[in-house]
Amino acid sequence: MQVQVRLFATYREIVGAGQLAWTLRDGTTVGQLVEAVLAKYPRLVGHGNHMLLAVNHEVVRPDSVLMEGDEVALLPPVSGGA
Amino acid sequence: MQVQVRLFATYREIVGAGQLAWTLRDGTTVGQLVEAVLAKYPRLVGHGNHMLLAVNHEVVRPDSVLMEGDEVALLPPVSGGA
Amino acid sequence: MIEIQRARIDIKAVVSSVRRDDAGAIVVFLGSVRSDPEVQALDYEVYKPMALRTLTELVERAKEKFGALEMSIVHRVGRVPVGGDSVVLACAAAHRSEAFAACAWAMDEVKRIVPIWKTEAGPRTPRSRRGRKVP
Amino acid sequence: MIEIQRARIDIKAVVSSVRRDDAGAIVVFLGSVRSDPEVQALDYEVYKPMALRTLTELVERAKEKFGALEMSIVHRVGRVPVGGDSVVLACAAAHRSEAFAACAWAMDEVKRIVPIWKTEAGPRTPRSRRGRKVP
Repeated sequence: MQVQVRLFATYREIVGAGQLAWTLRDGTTVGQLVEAVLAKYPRLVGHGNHMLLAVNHEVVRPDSVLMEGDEVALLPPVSGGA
Repeated sequence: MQVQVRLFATYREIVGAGQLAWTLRDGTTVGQLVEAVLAKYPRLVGHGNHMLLAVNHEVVRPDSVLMEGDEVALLPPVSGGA
Repeated sequence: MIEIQRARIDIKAVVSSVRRDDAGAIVVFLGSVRSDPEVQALDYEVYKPMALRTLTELVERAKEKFGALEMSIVHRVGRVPVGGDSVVLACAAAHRSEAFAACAWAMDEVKRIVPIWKTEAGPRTPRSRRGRKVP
Repeated sequence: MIEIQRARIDIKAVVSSVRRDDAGAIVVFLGSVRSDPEVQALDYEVYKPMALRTLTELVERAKEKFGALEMSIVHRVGRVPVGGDSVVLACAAAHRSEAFAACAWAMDEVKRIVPIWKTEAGPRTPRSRRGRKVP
């Protein structure tokens, strides 16, 4: 199955792209996907502890199982406001 | 000596005037003036406990001694805002 | 900006009056006349010179106490209809916690010490209609 | 009113959007870009569908938690210059304590959970001038 991985702010800059199409086996969890992304982009590794994960615009835990077509977002700590 | 007595809101309505010229002996305190005003307008008496006193736009204690030309204000509890 | 006025309050002008380049946060309070079956408007009476003095001192205390950078207070007098703003208070500070604290404190002080009094102006509807109000 | 927009924020429109006849108090928060020798503007990036969803949920929670009657939040994206408002949040409630509490809480939540990120846009002055900054 395929999912879309969205990257923002620092993560987008490190990876050099805001969106990646990622092919996964059925049953893959968000946590497993993140491990695969970190393996491919090792400069993200230092940020892993502060990463928030969202699927289809909702925060999820790493053990959530992904589905075909999901939009997975890797979110750095937010800093809205002024 | 003469002072001006200013009355507001409920007090003004009770007395029927917002300003009274009042003649006093030298050395009269604000508290003594208030007693004289209450004696003349007994319907004010029930309000005496909540009355705030100001002389020349500044809150004072009842033992403040008045001077010629002072503006003494008898203030009901305030209720600004909405 | 400290004003006691009969005219409607220009919110944008009050906000602009507290803007500073070193202020990251502005908190504004608007106090409006709430609708009530018995009330069509509020009439505000003021002891103006004392109110202006009290408001000026209050702003200085807010700056000392909370580190507020600027504060403006505008209060209406005379008749204010339901939905109208009786008071607008704006406070600028470096950070939002100071701006919120100073604005809330100052509004409490306005209601506690500033010589302004309100009285309710009743409805214009005939007395016979007022019996419909549920107690 | 919940908006994520590039355009300047119209404060009066945000305030008007929360007005209700039964609201006696409106508290407005404006977050502005502070001047800093190293910063000329802030660039805001947003994950828009998630931000809109988070803001909508946040407004509902503010209503439940504090009894707020109405709440509007407008956040800018893209470049916001020094002195510009990045965010305007307005909250209407029956009484001022609820309006202050809901507005302050909601602004904390915006900074905690809404997927918006800022980066500093440095000065256009030549690098050689930047050494003047006192450490």
